[in-house]
Amino acid sequence: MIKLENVSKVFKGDVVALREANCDINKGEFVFLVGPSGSGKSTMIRLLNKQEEPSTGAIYVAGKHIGQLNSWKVPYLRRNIGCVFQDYKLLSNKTVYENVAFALEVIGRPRHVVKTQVPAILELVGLSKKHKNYPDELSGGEQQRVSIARAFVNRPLILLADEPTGNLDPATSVGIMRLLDRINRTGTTVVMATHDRSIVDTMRRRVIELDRGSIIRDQARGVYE
Amino acid sequence: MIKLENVSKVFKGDVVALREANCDINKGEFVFLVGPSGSGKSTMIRLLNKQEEPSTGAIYVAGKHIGQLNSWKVPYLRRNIGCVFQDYKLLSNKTVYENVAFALEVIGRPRHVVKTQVPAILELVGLSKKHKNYPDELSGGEQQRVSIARAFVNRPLILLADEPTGNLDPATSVGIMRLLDRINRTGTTVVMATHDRSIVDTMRRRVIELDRGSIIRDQARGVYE
Amino acid sequence: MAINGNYVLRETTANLTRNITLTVASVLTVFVSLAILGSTVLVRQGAQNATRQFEGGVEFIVYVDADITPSELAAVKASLEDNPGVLRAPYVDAEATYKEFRRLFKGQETMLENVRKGDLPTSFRVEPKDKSVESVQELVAYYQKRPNVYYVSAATEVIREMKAITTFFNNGLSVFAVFLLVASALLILNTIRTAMFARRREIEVMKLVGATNWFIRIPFMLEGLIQGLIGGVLAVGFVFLAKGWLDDLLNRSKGLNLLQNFSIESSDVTLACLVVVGVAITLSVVSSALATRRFLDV
Amino acid sequence: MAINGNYVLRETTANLTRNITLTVASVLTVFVSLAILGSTVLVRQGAQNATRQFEGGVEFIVYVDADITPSELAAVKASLEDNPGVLRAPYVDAEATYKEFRRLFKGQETMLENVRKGDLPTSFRVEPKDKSVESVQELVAYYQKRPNVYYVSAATEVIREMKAITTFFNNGLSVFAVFLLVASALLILNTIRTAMFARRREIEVMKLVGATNWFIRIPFMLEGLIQGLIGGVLAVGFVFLAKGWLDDLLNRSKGLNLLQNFSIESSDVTLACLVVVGVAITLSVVSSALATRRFLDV
Ligand SMILES: Nc1ncnc2c1ncn2[C@@H]1O[C@H](COP(=O)(O)OP(=O)(O)OP(=O)(O)O)[C@@H](O)[C@H]1O
Ligand SMILES: Nc1ncnc2c1ncn2[C@@H]1O[C@H](COP(=O)(O)OP(=O)(O)OP(=O)(O)O)[C@@H](O)[C@H]1O
Ligand SMILES: [Mg+2]
Ligand SMILES: [Mg+2]
Repeated sequence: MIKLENVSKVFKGDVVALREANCDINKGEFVFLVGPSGSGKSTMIRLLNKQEEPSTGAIYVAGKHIGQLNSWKVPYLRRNIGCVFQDYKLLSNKTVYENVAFALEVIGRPRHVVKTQVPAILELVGLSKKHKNYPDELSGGEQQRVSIARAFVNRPLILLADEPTGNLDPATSVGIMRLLDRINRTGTTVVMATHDRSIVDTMRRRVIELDRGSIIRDQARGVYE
Repeated sequence: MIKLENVSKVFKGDVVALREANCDINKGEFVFLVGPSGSGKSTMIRLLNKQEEPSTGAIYVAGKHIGQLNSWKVPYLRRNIGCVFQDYKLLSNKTVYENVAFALEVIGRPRHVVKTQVPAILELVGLSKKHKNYPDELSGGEQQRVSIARAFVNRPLILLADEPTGNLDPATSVGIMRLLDRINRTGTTVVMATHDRSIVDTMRRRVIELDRGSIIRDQARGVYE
Repeated sequence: MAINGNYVLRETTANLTRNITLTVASVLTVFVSLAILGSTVLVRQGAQNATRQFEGGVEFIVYVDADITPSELAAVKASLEDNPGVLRAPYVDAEATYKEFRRLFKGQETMLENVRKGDLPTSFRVEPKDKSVESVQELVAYYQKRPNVYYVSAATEVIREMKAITTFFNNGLSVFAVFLLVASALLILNTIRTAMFARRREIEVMKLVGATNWFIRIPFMLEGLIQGLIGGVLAVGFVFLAKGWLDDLLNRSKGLNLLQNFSIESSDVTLACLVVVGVAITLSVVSSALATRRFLDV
Repeated sequence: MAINGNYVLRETTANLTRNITLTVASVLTVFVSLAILGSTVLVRQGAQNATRQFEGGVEFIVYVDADITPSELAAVKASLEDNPGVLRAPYVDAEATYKEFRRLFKGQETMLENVRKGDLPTSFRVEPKDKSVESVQELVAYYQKRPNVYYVSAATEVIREMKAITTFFNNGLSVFAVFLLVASALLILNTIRTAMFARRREIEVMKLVGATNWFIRIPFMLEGLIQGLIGGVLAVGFVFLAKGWLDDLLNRSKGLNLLQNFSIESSDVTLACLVVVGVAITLSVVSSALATRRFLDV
């Protein structure tokens, strides 16, 4: 499903965010990306989404070399990839409902689909009561859950989640992890960057550990450290 | 130093973010605010900073009833309160150095003070190498550390920190907690909202637990739960 | 990808009302610049109507008798063509003369009914080599006395001055119009860029959830087009107002040499309106297209 | 709170250059509106100069002999005041006449040197009750023949038309100027609001780290003032250009009745410039002050 071949990402000022990364993620896998702050987790996720271009190397997503994709095809690639951003990226002038519905409208889903899907997913993340609120009227954790709802509402093939529990208390985190697990069981490939040791240790899924841009561990049923 | 008397905060739509809160925090104390997502931690911090007004009740900071403060005095109040925001609130068009320096320029500190203080504090949070980067060129954890540096650079009387370790890996979190501890030892009152069980359990400081807006526990050398 | 009409409508309205001062400022500037442009066209047309007979280098007109014979006409023609002082002297035949007569007396039905094509004297439009007042006067006096010449009409001092004045006002107005058109283009460009800038996070998110560029662009382009059109329609209204004022002024100044031939016809108003609307549309489409090219590369 | 000059300079420059299209559009619109305003002032002054003698209801002027005796003068005065057809007839004495003469012939030194105060005929400016052409002509003819009357000068048809035309152009230009001033004010307002809007997060953060409102506001207000001033200075330049063009036009149209008295003096240019600069400053200060009132309540 996802394949990195010798992928490096060097930012200006010679910051090597990713160094010669190689990995192969199959359809339906659940992968944790771990590593200290600044080790390149978000960079790797942004590369999969074509938010950034790799400096060298090739990335294949769903069998396509995304570096060679025509620019007008990029939107169609992204429709298959749901993404929970580390900084949420909610639209401050849209309500919770509209933020989630937006992801469906943008890809041209008919209105009746929007009307049934959105409330269902909001129920799932526990925000039914807040559907009329604007993002800045939500707590940090609530915003994070809206972001998860939006990423998953159009049932993507791949779900990328960048620290989806960073601002959640342990109990809510467990709830979100159950949700991601359920999503994964429906066949969606999940890649999740996280710092939360207890989650990684409990779930026992594949763990890829980064350190200063290099993959230093790729373990099938791994723990945080 | 900080005193809440029957403070409630009701948002539109009858969302009670804080309900009849009473507490008294002395100079030099270190207080953890804990509670599930949406329980009112950020709201309490925003009230202390006069970012929000309480619906009822009185708040005293440094002996002053801040609800009765003249609006032109508010800036001077805020100069005594450093704040690490849950969403960092960095200026995207300023570099790391400028973001931190800004907090000093705004309050009219002379240039030589800026030139010595800023590098020192950046060294402290481990970002000396990134001082020329812009916020969107930083990882989530690095941005959080810039926010901490800015909050503390002018040595405020009070430091409010809203989940300062939410996006940090365990090792970096420990480093940040040591820093906050050191800041606290210099006499600064620290109020920190967090979800990180291990940090609260290790530090054993005063813990105020919120649940759906009410203070349900106020324990001198408490644990997370 | 199907673009939802409802979505486009909603977004465009939101854009237009979000920053109402900027929208109003843009529309106003577009309006004023197009109004000035329209006025310029009107003044230019009016002046052209007044001085059409004396266009180019034509300095005087030799009218020949209506009942002139072909050979007599040939003699006059030869005398003009052989004159070393004459540069060009094209002949305006009965057909063309009658056409111009109809134009000048449009609306005055009795006049039109009673005059037939043959009744009107045909003429030569003479462009002399030397256009100084003295040499023109000499030529005029000479042809005045030639046989079969009915009347010689010279471009008077007044017409020359009128040309100078209208040129002056035309230039002045054109300068204003050009500056204002640039300002308008910049403003429409800018309103849209500001709208896009204000929504750059939204655009970024749209792109990240898989929106195509056109999906994002269309509401913004429509916004620009609507601004341009509102400004244009207002300017068209102004052109009609201006036509009214000018007619009024012309009525009040009957007997004043300077303006006696100055007239604005409805075809001129139509021309002015077409120019205004054409510029409005071009302006807004081009500005919008330019403006929406940015902010789209995420 | 001490405001750091360096900081203010840096921020203002950043604001002005951040959104360069909007800055250019604002400056252009301010420039064009002020240029039109300036031109309006010039045309108005020129027309006033040309028709000053016939201001108010004055329809004709009775010049009396220069060597008139006081008793003869009193007789003329009485005949005017007793005439039921005359509404008012103020006397312009030697002093005032000489002043006006000096005004009209400014620059023509030989003229000024050779004429002394006593040489000029003094006059009565007569405003008749009935201003119809016939009754005025009757009065003119009557006084023309009175003893000690040197000459009677009547407001001609040309002057009336001239007033009509200048009024027309004045109105047209004023309409444009007003629309454009509104657009300019909106634009300056808007440029600043856009600048503040674009930086609303920055402003919020500034407030949260303890910046005072004035600290935040001053760079933005300066931005508006600078835009207004640049527009104003350009417009002043244009006023001088326009003065040049008008002089040129007047030279070329010597002998044309309509414009012979039309003159623009340097005091008129000064007036136009003062108006332009005054409006520029008022406009930008008021707009900036209004614009910066928002976004400041965090
Ligand atoms: N646009 C950029 N320009 C320059 N450097 C960048 C840019 N984006 C990221 N970096 C750097 O690349 C490194 C990796 O960043 P990345 O965001 O991938 O870290 P991360 O593993 O997600 O960290 P965190 O856990 O703190 O979010 C960091 O040192 C960061 O400063
Ligand atoms: N401006 C607002 N308008 C309406 N409701 C609000 C507003 N701000 C906060 N709330 C609501 O108040 C409640 C408390 O929010 P708060 O941000 O204090 O929670 P929190 O304890 O910080 O949560 P988290 O750990 O997720 O950050 C939440 O339910 C939130 O939706
Ligand atoms: Mg990250
Ligand atoms: Mg919070």
